[in-house]
Amino acid sequence: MQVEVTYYAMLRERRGLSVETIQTEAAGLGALYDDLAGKYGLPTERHHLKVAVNDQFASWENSFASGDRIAFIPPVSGG
Amino acid sequence: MQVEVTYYAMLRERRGLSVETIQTEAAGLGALYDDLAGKYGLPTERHHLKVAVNDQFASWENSFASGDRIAFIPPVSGG
Amino acid sequence: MFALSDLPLLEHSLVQSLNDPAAGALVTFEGRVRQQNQGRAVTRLEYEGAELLAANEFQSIEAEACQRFDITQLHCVHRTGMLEIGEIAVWIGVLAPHRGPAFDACRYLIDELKKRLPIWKKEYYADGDSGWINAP
Amino acid sequence: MFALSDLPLLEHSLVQSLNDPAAGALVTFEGRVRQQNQGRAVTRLEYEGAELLAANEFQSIEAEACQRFDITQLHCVHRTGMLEIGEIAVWIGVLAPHRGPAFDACRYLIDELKKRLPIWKKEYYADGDSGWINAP
Repeated sequence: MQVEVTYYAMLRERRGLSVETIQTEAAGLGALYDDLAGKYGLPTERHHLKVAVNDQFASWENSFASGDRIAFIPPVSGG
Repeated sequence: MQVEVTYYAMLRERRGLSVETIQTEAAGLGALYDDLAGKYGLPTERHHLKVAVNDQFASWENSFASGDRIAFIPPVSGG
Repeated sequence: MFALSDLPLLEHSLVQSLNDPAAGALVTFEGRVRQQNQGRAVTRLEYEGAELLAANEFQSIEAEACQRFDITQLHCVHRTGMLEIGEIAVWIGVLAPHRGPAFDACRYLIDELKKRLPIWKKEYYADGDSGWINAP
Repeated sequence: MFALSDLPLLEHSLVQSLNDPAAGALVTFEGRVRQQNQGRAVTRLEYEGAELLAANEFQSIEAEACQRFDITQLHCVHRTGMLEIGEIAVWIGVLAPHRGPAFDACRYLIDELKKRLPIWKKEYYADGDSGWINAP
């Protein structure tokens, strides 16, 4: 499957880029993140992070489809 | 004793003027108000009203001195 | 700081009076003239205030607020005279390091102001009637 | 209404977006950049936001606020980009017929916004260090 992955803030800096298109066979959003975290040295603990699919928050257990836009969300600090 | 009396809002309209200088032998602020209320048809119940002497709230039981500026305060409705 | 004003209140000049680099939160309250009150159509309002007495009483309210809440600066102005629908009747701004005390202090100030400041409101109604609010 | 803005926020244009002749109360909250945070001297801030996701999540927060509180209009803008000390980071305005719901809704909005909107703050310190706040 091909998906677009967006990294924000600290994750963006750690990854060294904002957006990339990747090929993946990961079974769900959690597995996808774990793959990328291992590959790029992102934080391995997911419980502080959130994930969004196509601009809506999603659950780590969710699966995803080819063409989805997936974003990884570090702890927020707006306001 | 000579004092200056100020009426506000509804009391001012009822009395027909804002400020007057009067001669009085009233023993206290309550007695002074009661005299004026009888004379000018002001509300006779004082428990909704307040009184101030020289720009500070005072008690109806207080006495006053010659030259004091006394103000009668209807229920407030600012804000 | 407290003042009565015969002239229309402008938010942008009011808010400029509040500046403190240690402040992270500004909460403002603005009371506007509503087109109706208790089911009656209001065309305009008139406010009358006892200026010096109001300033003295506001000082007490301000001292209470500064003692109860961790705030750094506050400003309050109340209109007098004739006001049209939508005009600002009262404006309160509170600066604080953090938002909780700014909200709490602003609310305290407007609640106490309404109970204690010698200011009176006369409503003029669409049917030609008028009256002082809370008049005994 | 919600927006992210790369440009400085100006209170007087923000407040002009809120107009309703039935509204008697306007409560605004403004978050300003403080010169220090948790004891460290801050020289400036950078905010990054996920625009569409933030807009979607704010819609949920707004719907909750409108359901819980009797309010008539609200507006929220959050800055992105580099901000100097004293600049407005976030502005929320709530119009309501009466002041209680205006205060409660404004506070609800800023509390939920801080918890839920995908917006990140990076602080730059006087000692040359910098860091994302809350970064794991």
